[in-house]
Amino acid sequence: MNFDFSEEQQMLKDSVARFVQDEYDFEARNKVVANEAGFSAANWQKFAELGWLSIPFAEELGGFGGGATDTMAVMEEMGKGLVAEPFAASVLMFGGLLQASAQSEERDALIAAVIDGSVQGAVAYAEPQSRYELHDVKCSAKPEGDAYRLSGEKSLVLNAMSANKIIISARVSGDQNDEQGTALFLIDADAQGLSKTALRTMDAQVVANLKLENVSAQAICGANEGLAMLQQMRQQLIVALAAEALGIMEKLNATTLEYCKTRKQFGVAIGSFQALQHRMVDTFMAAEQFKSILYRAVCSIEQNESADSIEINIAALKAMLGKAAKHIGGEAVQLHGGMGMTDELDVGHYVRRLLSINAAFGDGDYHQQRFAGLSLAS
Amino acid sequence: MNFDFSEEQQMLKDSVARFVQDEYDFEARNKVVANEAGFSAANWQKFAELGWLSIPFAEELGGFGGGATDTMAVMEEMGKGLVAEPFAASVLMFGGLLQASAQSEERDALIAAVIDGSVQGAVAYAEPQSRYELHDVKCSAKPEGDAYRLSGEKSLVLNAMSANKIIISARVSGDQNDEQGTALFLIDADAQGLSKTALRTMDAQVVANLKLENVSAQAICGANEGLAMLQQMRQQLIVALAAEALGIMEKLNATTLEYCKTRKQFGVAIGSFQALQHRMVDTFMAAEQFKSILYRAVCSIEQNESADSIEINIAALKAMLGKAAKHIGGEAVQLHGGMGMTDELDVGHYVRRLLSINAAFGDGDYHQQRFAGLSLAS
Amino acid sequence: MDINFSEAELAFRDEVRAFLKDAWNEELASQAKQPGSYKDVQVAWERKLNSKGWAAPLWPVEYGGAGWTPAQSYIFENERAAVGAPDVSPFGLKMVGPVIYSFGNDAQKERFLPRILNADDWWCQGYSEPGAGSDLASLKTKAERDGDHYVINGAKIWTTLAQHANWMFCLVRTSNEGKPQQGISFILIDMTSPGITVRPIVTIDGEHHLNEVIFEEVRVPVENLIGEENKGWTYAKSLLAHERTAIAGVADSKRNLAEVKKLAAAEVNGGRAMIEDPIFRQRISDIEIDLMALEFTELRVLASMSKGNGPGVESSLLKLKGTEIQQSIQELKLDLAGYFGTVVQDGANNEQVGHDFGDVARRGFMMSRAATIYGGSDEVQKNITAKFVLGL
Amino acid sequence: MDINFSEAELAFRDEVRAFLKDAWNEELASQAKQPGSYKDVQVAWERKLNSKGWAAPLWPVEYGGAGWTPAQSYIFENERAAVGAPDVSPFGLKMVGPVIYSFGNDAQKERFLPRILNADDWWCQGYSEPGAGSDLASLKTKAERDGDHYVINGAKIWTTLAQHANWMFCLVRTSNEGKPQQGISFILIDMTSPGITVRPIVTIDGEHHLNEVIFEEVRVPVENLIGEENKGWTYAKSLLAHERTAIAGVADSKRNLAEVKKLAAAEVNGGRAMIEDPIFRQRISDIEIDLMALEFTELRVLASMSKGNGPGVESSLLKLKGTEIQQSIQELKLDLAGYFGTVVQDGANNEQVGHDFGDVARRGFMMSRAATIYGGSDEVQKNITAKFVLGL
Repeated sequence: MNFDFSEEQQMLKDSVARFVQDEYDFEARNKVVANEAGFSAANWQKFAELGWLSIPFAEELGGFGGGATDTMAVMEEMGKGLVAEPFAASVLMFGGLLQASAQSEERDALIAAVIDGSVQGAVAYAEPQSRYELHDVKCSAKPEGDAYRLSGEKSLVLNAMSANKIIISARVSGDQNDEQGTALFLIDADAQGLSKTALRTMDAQVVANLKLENVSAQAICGANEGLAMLQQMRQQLIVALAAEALGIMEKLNATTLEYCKTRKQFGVAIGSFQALQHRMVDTFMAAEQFKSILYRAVCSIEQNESADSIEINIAALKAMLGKAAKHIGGEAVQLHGGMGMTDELDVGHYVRRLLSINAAFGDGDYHQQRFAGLSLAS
Repeated sequence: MNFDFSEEQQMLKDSVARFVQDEYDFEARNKVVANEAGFSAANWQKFAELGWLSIPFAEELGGFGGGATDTMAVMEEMGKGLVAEPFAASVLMFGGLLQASAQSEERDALIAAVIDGSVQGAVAYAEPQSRYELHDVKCSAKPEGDAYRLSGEKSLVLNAMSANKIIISARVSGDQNDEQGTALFLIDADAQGLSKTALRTMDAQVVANLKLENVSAQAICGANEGLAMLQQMRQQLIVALAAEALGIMEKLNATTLEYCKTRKQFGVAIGSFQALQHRMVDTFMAAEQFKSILYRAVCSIEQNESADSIEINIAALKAMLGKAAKHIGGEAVQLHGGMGMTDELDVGHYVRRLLSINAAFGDGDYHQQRFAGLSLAS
Repeated sequence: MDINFSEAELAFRDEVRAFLKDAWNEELASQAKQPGSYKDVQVAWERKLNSKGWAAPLWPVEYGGAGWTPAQSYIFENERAAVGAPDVSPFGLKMVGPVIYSFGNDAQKERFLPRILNADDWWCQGYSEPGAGSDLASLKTKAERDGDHYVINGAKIWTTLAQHANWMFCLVRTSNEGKPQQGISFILIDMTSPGITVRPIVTIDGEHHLNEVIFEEVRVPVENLIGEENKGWTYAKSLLAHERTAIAGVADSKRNLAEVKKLAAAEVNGGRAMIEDPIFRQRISDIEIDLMALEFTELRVLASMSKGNGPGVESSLLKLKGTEIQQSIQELKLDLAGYFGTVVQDGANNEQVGHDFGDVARRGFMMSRAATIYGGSDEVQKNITAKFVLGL
Repeated sequence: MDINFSEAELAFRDEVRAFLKDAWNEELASQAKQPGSYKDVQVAWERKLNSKGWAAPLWPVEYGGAGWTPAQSYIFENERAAVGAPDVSPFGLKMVGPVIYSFGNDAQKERFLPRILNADDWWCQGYSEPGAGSDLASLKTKAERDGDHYVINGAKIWTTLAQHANWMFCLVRTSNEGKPQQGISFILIDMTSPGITVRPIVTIDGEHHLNEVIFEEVRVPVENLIGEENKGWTYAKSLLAHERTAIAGVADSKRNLAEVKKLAAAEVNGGRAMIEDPIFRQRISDIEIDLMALEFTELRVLASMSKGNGPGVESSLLKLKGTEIQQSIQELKLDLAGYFGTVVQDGANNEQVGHDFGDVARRGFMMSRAATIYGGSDEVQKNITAKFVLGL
C-alpha cells in the first residue's frame, strides 16, 4: 500500500511545476489569457515538446501511456498555476474520445496531430436546455450515404474557437431525454453550416455556442454508444478537474495562511486571532479530505474496480468538490478582506476557476444525488 | 405594531417565573420528577389555584380565555424551569381537544374538572408504526349502540399513567394511511380491556404504551373529523412547545455564557478565547432568530391569518426548532466540557428536554419538508 | 402582540404604492437594465423621491425629512423592494447628510443639504486606507493646516463609485497625540481639487465599482471642516447608530428569493424542474425560514424603536444574518444558472448566450461576497456582539 | 499509487477472519447485548486475543507484540469492526502498557505486562482533575515522599470505569518548581489501597461510566514510580504518539453507518421508507462521503508510517473528523428512532417499548457528545493544529 508517484510520474509533475514557477507567474498568466484565443500558442508548442500532450494516449499511438494517476499529477500542478492552455479540452476530452472510438488510419493520424500540437480539438455535448444531463440531446443527425448531416445547437463549447476538429453529440433516434439513440460525430471546425459565437467565461476561458445547419459529419461510434462514451469521458475529466481543483485549493489555503501571518490589524497579525485560526484549520482539513477522496477515486480507476464502484467514487468526489470549493474559496476571499474582492489579487482568479470547475459536468448537488442513488441502492 | 405582552399576560408570565424561582430550582425539580408520577400532585393543585390550568379555556367555560400569546408567555417560563408537571399534555392537548369537540354537559363538566385540577387527561395519537403521521392509524373503532369499541395499540402516551380520561384516535373506516376515516374517542383510564405499560423518557416524563381490546368509548367528533382536530391540536402544541424550547435555549445560552466567563483554563477565563466568543454569538443569534419565528407563528394565529399561512409559519417554526435545539444544545454541552457530560449539572437535563421537544409532533426535518411542500407550491 | 398596521399606516401604504407606480415607471425600470446606466437612473429616481419629499424621510423635518415612524419606513422599504426600485445611494442621503445636520454649521447645512436631497452632488466616502482594513482608527492620511486651508496627503481605498463623485466626506489625521481615535477630523473634499487621483479597482465580478483615491498636496478650505478639529471619530461613529434596520436587506432578499423560486420552476434538469429537486428545495427552504425569522427580528427592532427605546440586543443580528442570507440567495441563483453562471456576457445578448440570468447571477454572487467584508466585517461584528451584547 | 493488499496481507486477512469467526462467536456476541455485561465480555474477548498473541499487536515483539505492519493493523481493525467485535479496553493495552515497556524498570515490566496482556488487571487513568479540564499541566494531586512510600492527596475526575479497576496509572505532582509540567510524576496506584474513594458520576445518557477518585493519605510504594521523579509529563506525552490511527474510528463508523442505512430502509413514515426521504438521504450521503474520504486519509497516514516516516500533517484530521462523523451517525440514528429515541428502556423489553433501537440510539447519541471533549477537546485539537501544522 502506498500513495507515492512513480519516478516517471514525479518527473512529469515536477516539469509542470517548474514551468509554472519559471514561466507562468500571475503576471505572465494574465498576459496569456488576454490573447484572443485565451491561451498562448507558443506555450502549446512547448507542451507538445515536453511530451505533455501525449500523456493519455497509448504507447502504440505514440503516447506516454499514462493513466489516471499521471493525469492527476499534471493537473494538480496546472491548477496551482491556473494554466489556461486547453489541456483538458483538447487532449483529455477530444483526445480521450478519439482514443475510445473505433480504430482507423484517420483516427490514428489525428491523435498523432494532437500529440505534436498541430491539431486542437473540442467536444460539444451541452445544449441550451440540457443543464447537466448528457443524454438530454436535441441536436439531430441524419444519415446521408456514409456520412451524416447535423442540425441543432451546442452550448459553451470549450476551445471551440481554436479547435480544428470538433466532436459533437447528436441524436440518431428517440426523443430529447432518451438514454438511447445518441452518437458522437466528428466535424471540421470550418465546416459549412456551422456558426460560432465566442464568449468568455469568468475563469478566462474562450468558449463558443455552436449553431449547426446540415453540417457534414463522420460518426465515430455506433448509434447507441454515444452516451456511454460521454459518461466514460466525464469520469476521466472529473478526476482531472478535481486534481486541478486540489492544486487550486492548496494554493488558496497557502496564500490565505501567508496573508494572515503577515497582515496586521489592531496591532497584531490577524493570524493570531483564534477564531481565524480555527477557520483555517477547517479549510486545511477540507483540502486534505478532498485530496483523500481524489486518491480514492484515482485508485478505484487504477485498480479496475467494478463500474459501479468507480461511479460511486466519482460521484462522491464531485459532490465533495462542490462543498470544498465553496468553503475554501469563500474563506479565502473573506479572510483577505477588501483585498480579496479585487481583481488585482490572484485570489479571485483562483476562486472563479474553482466555481467554474464546480459547474463542469454537474455541480456538487447534482453529483451528491447521483451518489445517493448509487450508494443507497447497493 | 408591538411585541409587548398585555398587563394580564405579563402578570401570568411573572407568576410562573416566580414559582420557578422560589419553588422549582434544579434540586427541587429533581425531587419532583423522582416521584412515580413524574411530577408533584401538590404542585398541580397549586397550578389550579393560581389559575394556570384555566388558561386556554373560554371564559364561558370557566376559563381564562387565553390565546396563543398567553400560552407562549407561560410555556417560555416553564421551559426555563424545566417544569415537569403535565401542563401541555393535560391542559393544552386533552383540554384543547375537549374544547374543540361538540358541546355537551359532560364535556363542560369535564373541562371544569380539568380547570380545578381534579381530573387529568391524556391524548393518544401515535402508534408503534405511525412515526410522525397523524393519519397513520391502525387502531379500530367499531360502533356498538351509541358507543364504540376500540382495539389496537397506542405509543408513548404522555401522562397516560396519571390521567383519569384519555382521548384516543381510532379508525372508523378506511385503511391505515387514509386521511379520511379517523375519529377521536374518550375512554376512562381504568376502562376494561385497556392495559398500560409505563415508561420513562429521557426528559423524565412518564409515558405509557396502551393496548386496547374492545374498550368502551364515546366519540367526541364526527367520523371524518379526527384528523383535522389533531392537526389543529398539533398547531397549538407546536407553538406551546416552541415557547418552552425558547425558554430552554435562553437558559442554556445564559448558563453557558456564565460558565465561560468564570471557568478558567490555561490561566484565563475561557470566555476570553475568540473562537468561543464567536460560537457564543452564533448561539445567541440562533435563539433570537428562533424567538422571531415563534413570534411570527403566534402573530399569524392571533391575527387569524389564512389556514395555509398559519400552517407555513408553524412548519417553519418547528423546522427551525430542530436546528436551533441541536445547535444550542450541542454547544452548551461542548463548551461545558466534561462537566457538560454529567447528569449532576442541569445542562444535560435541558438538552434532553430540547431533544424530546424536537421529536414531538415531528422533528425538524419532517416539518422542513412540510414547509417546502406548502411554500413552494404557493 | 400586534403586527397589524393601523388605518393610517394602511393609508400610507396605498400612498406609497401609488407613488411607486408613477415614479418607478416602465421607462425608468427598463433604463435600469442597460449597462452603464446606474448613475443616471439613481439621480432621476432620487429626484423623484425628493419632489415627493421622501428622499431622506428619516432626516429631521426641519432639514427636509418626512417625519416617518419606523413602521412607515418598514412599509416603504417593503413596497419599494417589491417593485424592484433601488435603494437610494447611501453616501449623501444616509451618511454625510446626517453628519452635516448634526454637527455642521449653518453655512454648511445651507450649502450642502438641499443639494444632497436633490442628488445634485454625488458623494463618496473616504474612510478606509490601504493596509488598514477594519481598523479605521489607525488611519494615516494627513491634513495639515496652512492658513485658511488644510493640505492633505495620503490615500483612501475601497472608495465606492468615486469615479462618479464630485464630493468626498473624509476622515483625516490632524493630530498624532493621544489615542489613535483622538487625532481624527471629518472634512469635506471637492473631488475636482488639484492633486486628487482616482485609480480604478476592478473587483472579482470584473466590474469597476471601487477606487483608490490618492491625495497629493490637496488644498481644502478650512470652512469644509465639520465640527471641531480632532473630533471626527465621534461624528463618524454617530453615523453607525443611523439606519440600523435597512442593513438587514430583508425586503430586497424577499424579492430576490421569490425570483429564485420562479426561476427554479422554469429551469429543468433531466425533465424535472429544479424546484422539484430535493436538495435545491431544501436549500431554498433553509434560507426562506431564516429570512421569515429575520423579518420578525427586524420588526422587533422597529417596534422597540417605535416606543422610543433603543434598538435592543437583537439588532446585532441584522447585518450578520442579513448578509448571510443575501449571500445564500446569490449562491442559489448562481447554482441554478448551471454552466451559464460561468459566462461573462459582456455585450452579448441573451439569445447569443442561450440563457437569461447567468451573467447577472455570476456578478451578483461575486459582489455579494463583499457584504460580509465592508461596513464592518463579520469577524468585527462578532467581536462587537461578544463584547457589548454578551459582555465577554 | 497502490492500495492493493499484497498476497501476504490477503492471507493475513483470511487468518483474521477465521479467528474472528471462532473467537467472536454467537455466545459472546449475544452476551454482549445483556446490560451490565461489559466488563465480563471485554475480559473474555481480550483473553481470546491474548491466546492468539493479538492482545497488543503493536507492542514490541519482545514484550508480547505481534510485529504487525500498519497495513495489518488496518486489516484487523476493519475485520473486527465488520463483525461487531469490540475494541480492547485501552487503559491497559494501549496506554499504560507502552509507558511501562518504554520507561519502566525490569521488575515493573515483569510484574505488569503479562497481566495487562491477559486482562488480569483492569486499569484506569488518573489524569484530569476537578476544575482542570484540558489544561492537564495545572494538576494539583500531590505525592509526598515518606520513606519507601509516596503519600497521595487530591482527586481525579472523569475516570472511566474506575469502579471496575484494580489499578490506576496516575499523574501526580511531586514538585512545584519550574514550569507546571516539570513537577509531575507518573505512578501506578493499587486501587484497593486504603484512603481511596470512588464516587460515581452519572452521565447524560443516565449511565455510570465515569467517576471521581479521591485520595486521602493514600500510601503508594516508591517501587510503583515509573522512570524518574518529575518526568511524568514526558512519559504521558509520548503516549499521544501511539495509536494515531485508531482514533479516527473509521472501521466502527463504517459499520454504524451501514446499520443506519439498514434501519432507514425498514423505518417507514407515511408509507415511505426513511431511506427514500430526501433530507435523510442527503444527511446519510453527506456523512458517507466524508467517511469515504477519511478512510483514505487514514490510509495515507498508514502508508506514510509504513515507510517509517512520521504520520504526516493529515493525521491531525483523524480525531477531529473522526469524532465529527461518529457524532453525525449517532444523530442520524437518534432522529431515525423518532419518538422512540426519547425512551429510557431500563429493563423493559423491545416488545413492551414497541421499538428495537430507540434506547441504544439515545444512549449512543448522548455518549457520543463526549468524543469531542475527552482526549483533547476539539478546541484544543484545533489550537494544536493551527500551531504545529499551520505554523500560526
